[in-house]
Amino acid sequence: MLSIDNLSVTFSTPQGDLEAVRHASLQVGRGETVALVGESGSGKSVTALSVLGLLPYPRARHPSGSIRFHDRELLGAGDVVLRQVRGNRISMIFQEPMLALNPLHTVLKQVTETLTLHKGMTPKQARDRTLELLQLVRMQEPEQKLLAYPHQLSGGQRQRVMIAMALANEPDLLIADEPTTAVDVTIQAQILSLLTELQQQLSMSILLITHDLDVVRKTSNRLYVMHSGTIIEHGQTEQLFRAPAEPYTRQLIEAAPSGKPNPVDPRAPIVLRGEQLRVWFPVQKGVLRRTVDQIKAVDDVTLTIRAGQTIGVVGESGSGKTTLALALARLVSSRGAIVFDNASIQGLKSRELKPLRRNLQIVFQDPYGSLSPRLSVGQIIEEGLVAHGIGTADERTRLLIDALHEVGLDPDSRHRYPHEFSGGQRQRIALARAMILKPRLIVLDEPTSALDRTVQAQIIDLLRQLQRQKNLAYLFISHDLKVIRALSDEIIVLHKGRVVEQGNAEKIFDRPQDPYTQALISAAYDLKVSEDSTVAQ
Amino acid sequence: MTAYIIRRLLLMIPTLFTIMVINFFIIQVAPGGPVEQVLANLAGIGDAMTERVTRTAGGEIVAQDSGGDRTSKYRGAQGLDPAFIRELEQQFGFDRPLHVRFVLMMKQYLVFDFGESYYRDRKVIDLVLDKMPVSISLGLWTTLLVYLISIPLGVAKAARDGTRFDVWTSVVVFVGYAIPGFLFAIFLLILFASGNPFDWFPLARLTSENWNELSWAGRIADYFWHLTLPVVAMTIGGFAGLAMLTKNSFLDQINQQYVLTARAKGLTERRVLYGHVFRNAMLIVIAGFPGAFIGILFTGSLFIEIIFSLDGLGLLGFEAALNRDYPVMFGALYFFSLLGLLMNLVGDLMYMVIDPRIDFETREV
Amino acid sequence: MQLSPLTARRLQIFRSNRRGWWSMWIFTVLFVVSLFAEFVANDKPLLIYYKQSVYLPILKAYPERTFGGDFQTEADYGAPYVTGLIEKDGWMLWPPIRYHHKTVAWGLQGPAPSPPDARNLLGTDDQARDVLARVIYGFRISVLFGFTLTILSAVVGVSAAAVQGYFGGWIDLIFQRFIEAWSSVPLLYLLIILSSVIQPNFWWLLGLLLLFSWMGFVGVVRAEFLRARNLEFVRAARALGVSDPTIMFRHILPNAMVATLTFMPFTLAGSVTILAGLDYLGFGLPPGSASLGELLAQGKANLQAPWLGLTGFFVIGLILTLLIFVGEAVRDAFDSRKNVI
Amino acid sequence: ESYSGHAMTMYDTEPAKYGENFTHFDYVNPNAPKGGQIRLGAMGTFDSFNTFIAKGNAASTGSVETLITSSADEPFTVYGLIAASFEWPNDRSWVIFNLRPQAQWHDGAPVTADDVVWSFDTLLEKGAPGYRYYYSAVESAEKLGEHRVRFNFKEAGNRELPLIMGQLPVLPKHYWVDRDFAETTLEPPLGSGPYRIKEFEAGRYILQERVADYWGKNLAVNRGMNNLDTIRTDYYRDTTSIRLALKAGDIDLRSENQSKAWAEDYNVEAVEKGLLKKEMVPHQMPTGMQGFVFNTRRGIFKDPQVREALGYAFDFEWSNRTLFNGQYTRTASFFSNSDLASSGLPAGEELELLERYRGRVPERVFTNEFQPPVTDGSGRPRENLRAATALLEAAGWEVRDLKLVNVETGAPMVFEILLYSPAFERIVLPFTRNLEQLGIEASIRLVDQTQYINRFREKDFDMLVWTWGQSETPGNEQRGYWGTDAADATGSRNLAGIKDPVVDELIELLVMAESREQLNVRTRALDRVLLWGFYVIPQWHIRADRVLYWDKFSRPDSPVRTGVMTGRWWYDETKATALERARQ
Ligand SMILES: Nc1ncnc2c1ncn2[C@@H]1O[C@H](COP(=O)(O)OP(=O)(O)OP(=O)(O)O)[C@@H](O)[C@H]1O
Ligand SMILES: Nc1ncnc2c1ncn2[C@@H]1O[C@H](COP(=O)(O)OP(=O)(O)OP(=O)(O)O)[C@@H](O)[C@H]1O
Ligand SMILES: [Mg+2]
Ligand SMILES: [Mg+2]
Repeated sequence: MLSIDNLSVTFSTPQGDLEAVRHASLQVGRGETVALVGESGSGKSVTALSVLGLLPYPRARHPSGSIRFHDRELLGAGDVVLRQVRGNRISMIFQEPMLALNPLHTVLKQVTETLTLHKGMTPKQARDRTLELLQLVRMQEPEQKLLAYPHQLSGGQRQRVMIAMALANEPDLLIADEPTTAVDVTIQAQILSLLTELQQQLSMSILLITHDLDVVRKTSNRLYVMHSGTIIEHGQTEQLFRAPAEPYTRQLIEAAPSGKPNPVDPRAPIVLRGEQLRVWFPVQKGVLRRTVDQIKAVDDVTLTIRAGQTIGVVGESGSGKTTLALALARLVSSRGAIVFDNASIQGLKSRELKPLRRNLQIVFQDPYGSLSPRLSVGQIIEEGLVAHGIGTADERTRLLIDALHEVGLDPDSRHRYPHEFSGGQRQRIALARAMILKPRLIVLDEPTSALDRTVQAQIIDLLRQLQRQKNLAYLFISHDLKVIRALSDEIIVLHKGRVVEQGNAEKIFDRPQDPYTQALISAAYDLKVSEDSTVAQ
Repeated sequence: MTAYIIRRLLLMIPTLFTIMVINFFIIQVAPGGPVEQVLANLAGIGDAMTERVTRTAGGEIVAQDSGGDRTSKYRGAQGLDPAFIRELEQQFGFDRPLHVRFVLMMKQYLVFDFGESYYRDRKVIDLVLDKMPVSISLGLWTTLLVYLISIPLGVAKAARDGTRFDVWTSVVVFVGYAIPGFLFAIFLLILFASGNPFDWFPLARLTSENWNELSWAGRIADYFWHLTLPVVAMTIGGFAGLAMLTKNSFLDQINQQYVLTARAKGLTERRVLYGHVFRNAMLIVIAGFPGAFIGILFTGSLFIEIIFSLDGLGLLGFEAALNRDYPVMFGALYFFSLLGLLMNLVGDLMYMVIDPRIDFETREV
Repeated sequence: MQLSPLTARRLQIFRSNRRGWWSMWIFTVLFVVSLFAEFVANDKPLLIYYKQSVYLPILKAYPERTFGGDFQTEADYGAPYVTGLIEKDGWMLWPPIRYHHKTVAWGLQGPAPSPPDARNLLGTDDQARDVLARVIYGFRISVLFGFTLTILSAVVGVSAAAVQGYFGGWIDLIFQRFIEAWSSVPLLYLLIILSSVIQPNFWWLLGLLLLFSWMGFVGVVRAEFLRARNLEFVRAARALGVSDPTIMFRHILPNAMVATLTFMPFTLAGSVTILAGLDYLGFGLPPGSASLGELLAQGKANLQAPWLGLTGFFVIGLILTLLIFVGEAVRDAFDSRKNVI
Repeated sequence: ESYSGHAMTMYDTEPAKYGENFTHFDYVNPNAPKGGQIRLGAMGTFDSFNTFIAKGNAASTGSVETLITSSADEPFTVYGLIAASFEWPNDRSWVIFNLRPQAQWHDGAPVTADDVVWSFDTLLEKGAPGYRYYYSAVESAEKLGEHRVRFNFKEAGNRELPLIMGQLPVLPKHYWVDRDFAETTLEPPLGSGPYRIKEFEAGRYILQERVADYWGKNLAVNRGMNNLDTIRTDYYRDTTSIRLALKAGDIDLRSENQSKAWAEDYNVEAVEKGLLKKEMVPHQMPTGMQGFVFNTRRGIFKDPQVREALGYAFDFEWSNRTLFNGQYTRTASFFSNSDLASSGLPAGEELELLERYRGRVPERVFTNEFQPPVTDGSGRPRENLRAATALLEAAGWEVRDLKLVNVETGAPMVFEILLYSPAFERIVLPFTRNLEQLGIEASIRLVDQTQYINRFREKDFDMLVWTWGQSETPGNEQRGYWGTDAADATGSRNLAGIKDPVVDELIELLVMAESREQLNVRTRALDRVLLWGFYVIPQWHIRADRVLYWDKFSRPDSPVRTGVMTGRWWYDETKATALERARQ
């Protein structure tokens, strides 16, 4: 149905041409799920975007190749042709849902737009269908979320809106670029089963781009492996998993978060303490913005982080993890006490906070949005050093280059702007920015969600190594329980803003007490959870 | 939010008061007042200032203060005695000390009593209301036209950034901007209203002589027929700024990720631009609308009013300022300041309507 | 000097916008030429060689007696009598245009304003002064005035707007009210007061207008700040411990610069018009000064002499167009998504 | 001894031109056809019809009549309009007007002595302040009978006063009793004149129509006058627009006051074809003195030699050629364009009179004819500047370091020319360039009118441009113009600060003149003394009205002293149709 032949994509940059994709060929048949995996920055997203002609032309060009969909050439096709295909017959789930939603449109408006456009539904019908879709993607309180703006949603919620939008029209082909990075395992499982179900019903084809090989193994029929712009191997999924021909593929399959968390001295000084933290968001209505309700994003959370310790925070999407992280870093206003280094930082002015910031860093869940669009990557990473007056210009450049090396990026790319990177690369930029300051505590909000296993392992090693050397403390938020397990010695399980379980990681992983935790953990190890075994309430 | 609005409304009182105080004292400090103006009128140089604006009256023969009318042997020439000047001062209330006058004025204004013009027996309110139709006509149609043309133009320019179309429309709007409005107005008059080959439009005023006899449709047609030239003259310079602002705002947004999403939905380019980019890009443009409208309404049209012999607020305010007609000046100031303050509030609320992320609170974190 | 790669990239983008690039050069050349207006258009020769000595009349005033004339006041080199005296015993080197902006073209054949001819390439105005010379001087004074006013008011206005928009709350509330009150100050009356005390000159007018013109920037820039302060990267910068001023000017401002950059050329052209307006009312530069505004006013007063209005219109249009093209190129250069193609 | 009659002149020795039973003035066409319309353009706006008070922008209309009317071919001779005849004593200490019984208001009520007395009292009490000064010499108005009214004067011998009283606007008392005279009004007030307002819109236009049963239509003074059926006045805000309206045919007539526009702005087809007539209509009204006025209170201008020297720097011929399209005449008298102006050398009675002051007036009064310096108009008046330098040197000034300084004090000669109208900039700037050649630094100061009035009243200026208007019968106002007392009075018109006993004496003689001849002689003598005092640099004047009108009106061929005088024009059907056809 979709056939990509000999596709090449080149970006012209001031440093010269950059060949993002080289002579890639790929086929997706009717009703088939095809996975595209590969290293971060290997050209997966670019390939996907080429299909719909969404690359930033004329800066991107195709020196060669053709993309045929139902025997129609899409590459270089006119707007009219593309428009009929886009959103209707081919839908796309973008990798970074945070920025992919129009910030000024409500969820309802974004989803119904496709419905009214391609299906000709009345507003009423479209609304009902939207609600239905939101339920399908397991949105909590879908009614309420209909009128929410993207900035009022959690990362996973936005991603699900994106999925709902893509599924709305029951397309022939769904291109899903990392569709479940921001959702927790239970929901991930449900969404994947939803996709499979739809696929069978509608004989929809799926081009799945992901770094999560478990997902690949469980859902896809065939598999393509990409490495620095070329497709190095492809075949039936099982076959490839069993007998990968290329060393890179093997490396990819074998890589897994491993190792143990660093041992912690129980008497190590407390770095950060949050007591009875509470963040409530008002639900407002109308022009006058009357407050009609409160969303309790974080509700009475108490936690303590010691030097050298890693605390993992898990919980379903929308449970308040990000909000908790932001509250601890004094980036949303909260109630309750926050004590950093034995000093209360709640209520300090931003000027008073400034010296503390050096030691309290955060990596945002949405790396793209957190990078200033008009600064070069070098400037962005260096900024913390400048702000705290660390080092001379030359020293800073050295530190910068080191930091880029450490996260596996080419130091020469530091003069480029954030939008010229791949999703995983941006995530690593955000990581580098926090780590370059060598703070005492880093709050990491899904720092590895967009990274393939090899890079992920590399990053985890790096984190662990730094922790050992500098006695760093981490607050680590992730949906990927394997990563959590590999890093953290203590875990907090959040549900609807409240802590449901808290304690030693090993213990919780082995013997979860709370039913919610149990469900979460079992889902992590078995993707085909049945629906009824999800989060018991 | 309600709290914010109430706060804003309450703050209007001191603001308005400050405005009045500042103006009152500055204007009183300025040399020359209504007394001198009356004397200037008697000396026959009363409209010297209007002449400065129109720049055309200026004959080389200076007005004679005795006997402009040749048959009358008017002898005002003896000079005006101090008693008369005292009398004038009394008439204008200048025999009272400054602060007393100010308090008196503010007291009246509190109950929206603006008093009467010094030189005409008209209530200030009536004068202002009288001039409203002209000003609103000019202001409304000009603003509408400017916005309705500039914004789509700006959008089109953004969508075709760097193309031929972009360049030539740029040149056209800049030329329009660079043409001084008053020269253009005269040019229009010469070309389209003064007996030349294209004598298509009337020379002056807002309605025809036979207005009262016209049918409704006829009146509407007549009204727009009269409005065409002044409105064209007023709009010509207005496109450039707005079109460029629109274009640049759009360019700023057009590469955002959400635009890709919108495209991926299969929307037409038009819908992408108007349905998605528009609201994001238009914050500053739309938010500036109330201010722009007030500007055009009250000040922007002075020259146009003069050249097309229209009686509007621009002229009223200007003449009052020049003739030191303090009641009209302060009344107009009070009225328009109040309107301006309200418009500012509306503008700020518009921000929030356009972009729900916006609020006006302190960022304590 | 070593340019950072980013600056180099911006410069390259700027250059690749041919229109902007050329506009910048044309404008620069015009401006530099006008800076040396005295050497381009003057009623004094650049150099006189008279009786084996060299004189530089532009730099030093010589009485007519020096050349054997009868006045002890400065020689009027354009007078046939003086020219005759000097050329008997030497020679003169004239600037390309033999008129200063104040020079009265005494020898005009017809009535003033006279149409363009070989002596007065753009004709004369209604005081029999050479329009071209006045344009050159007027360009200088208008552009200097415009630039200073625009840049200063942009700096003040954007800073004020940034503070209000960024901090919000009471700062915004009070500052806004201050602006509301301040903007109501009657400029006309201030001018009347001023001109009753002194003869307003360039600097006085600049200062006075600056007191008010900065407010033009506040509205839109504030709106952009109000919006941008909620964006994720601002939060990220704050998390890094970046100080508020840096966030405002390094992170938000580049993203809130659309309006500023767009308005700059217009503000500049606008200040030329403001100056014109003041000249109009007689509160502008001292009578006799060369300004483009005065030229426009003359255009209006002398419709039968279209070369006056047309020249004014053309010059202002030229300034505006050049500056806007430059502005577009600058915008491109700062647009992170633009690339050299 | 007292006089009575149908007409009154300034001097009883001077007979009126038209006898008791004249049928019409010579300068009208007694058989002019009635009808047609004229459309006029007015500058500005109006919001009131009450022209008699200071408030409001009043539109004046032809519906208010006076007791008398003057003929246009005599210097100030008046004939009765509402009044049938007048009586006055030899010393002119009072005057009686006998009203015409048939005079009536538009509502049919008769015009009575009550109306006259009421008008006088009301104007004094509530009218514009000017009336109080105008009538300050009048003791009272007195009703002697239903149609007989008398004005008593405070002083005797003021020959002009009875005539001035005849110009009193007569207002209907019965109409005004229940209205406030001190308020502006947009209700067209009741009048008695040949026209009344038919239609108007405030600030936009006024349409006047001829009153069909006008009571005075058969009076001799009205024969051949007021011929047009309707007069429409449209108000414009801008002179350019008026000029355009004229060219477009929206208005029929305009008097141009700007030489540039006159010369250049009307080069249109209609003028070439003669459809739009462009005429200089000469008049014989005194044009007064317009000039650069020296403030002799200022140190630098104390010396007449300095003042004379500066006069050489003003190149009128060049200005006239280059700036005024040659339309103006140099003024060489304070009373130019009349018999009052001096010329040649004094002779006869005039010389006799002046002889009395020999030694107290400049000798040149007797030996030279006053002529302002003349140039060839080519610009750069070297000869004149040389003469000026010589004068300045004689007066104790010399050039040091390129600047003219006082030999004794070393102070440079610097002064300011005060202007309120930018229109004069173009005239004054070239003048300052010539002054520069003399080493004098003269600058222009443009201020707004209220400030101008202040500085003018306080005499706080170095030099300004001023016009002293003159009538054909100069009188007491001359005291205010040139008298010693006025020199120190705030707000007076003695701007130059003249304090010369000779001038004072001559003024008194002039005021007391017994006959027109005497008046002429004394005025000329005064003229000479003033001229040779160099108090002003005389500027220019024009002796014609510059009018443009569409060729559909006719007027009698004979010129009148007052110039255009549209009252005697009539609408010419044949011309109008021809015009209509030509314009198609
Ligand atoms: N607009 C652009 N300009 C220049 N280079 C770009 C641009 N977009 C992507 N690239 C480069 O193209 C390469 C491929 O990017 P792509 O987004 O396809 O990676 P990816 O395989 O999706 O990686 P990830 O898993 O990290 O998302 C990357 O090296 C990236 O730096
Ligand atoms: N600015 C806001 N206004 C209103 N509601 C908000 C806002 N930010 C977050 N919320 C709500 O608070 C809840 C918690 O959000 P949060 O981002 O902390 O979740 P999360 O645990 O990080 O989820 P995810 O794993 O999907 O990122 C969500 O229901 C979200 O809708
Ligand atoms: Mg990607
Ligand atoms: Mg989150």
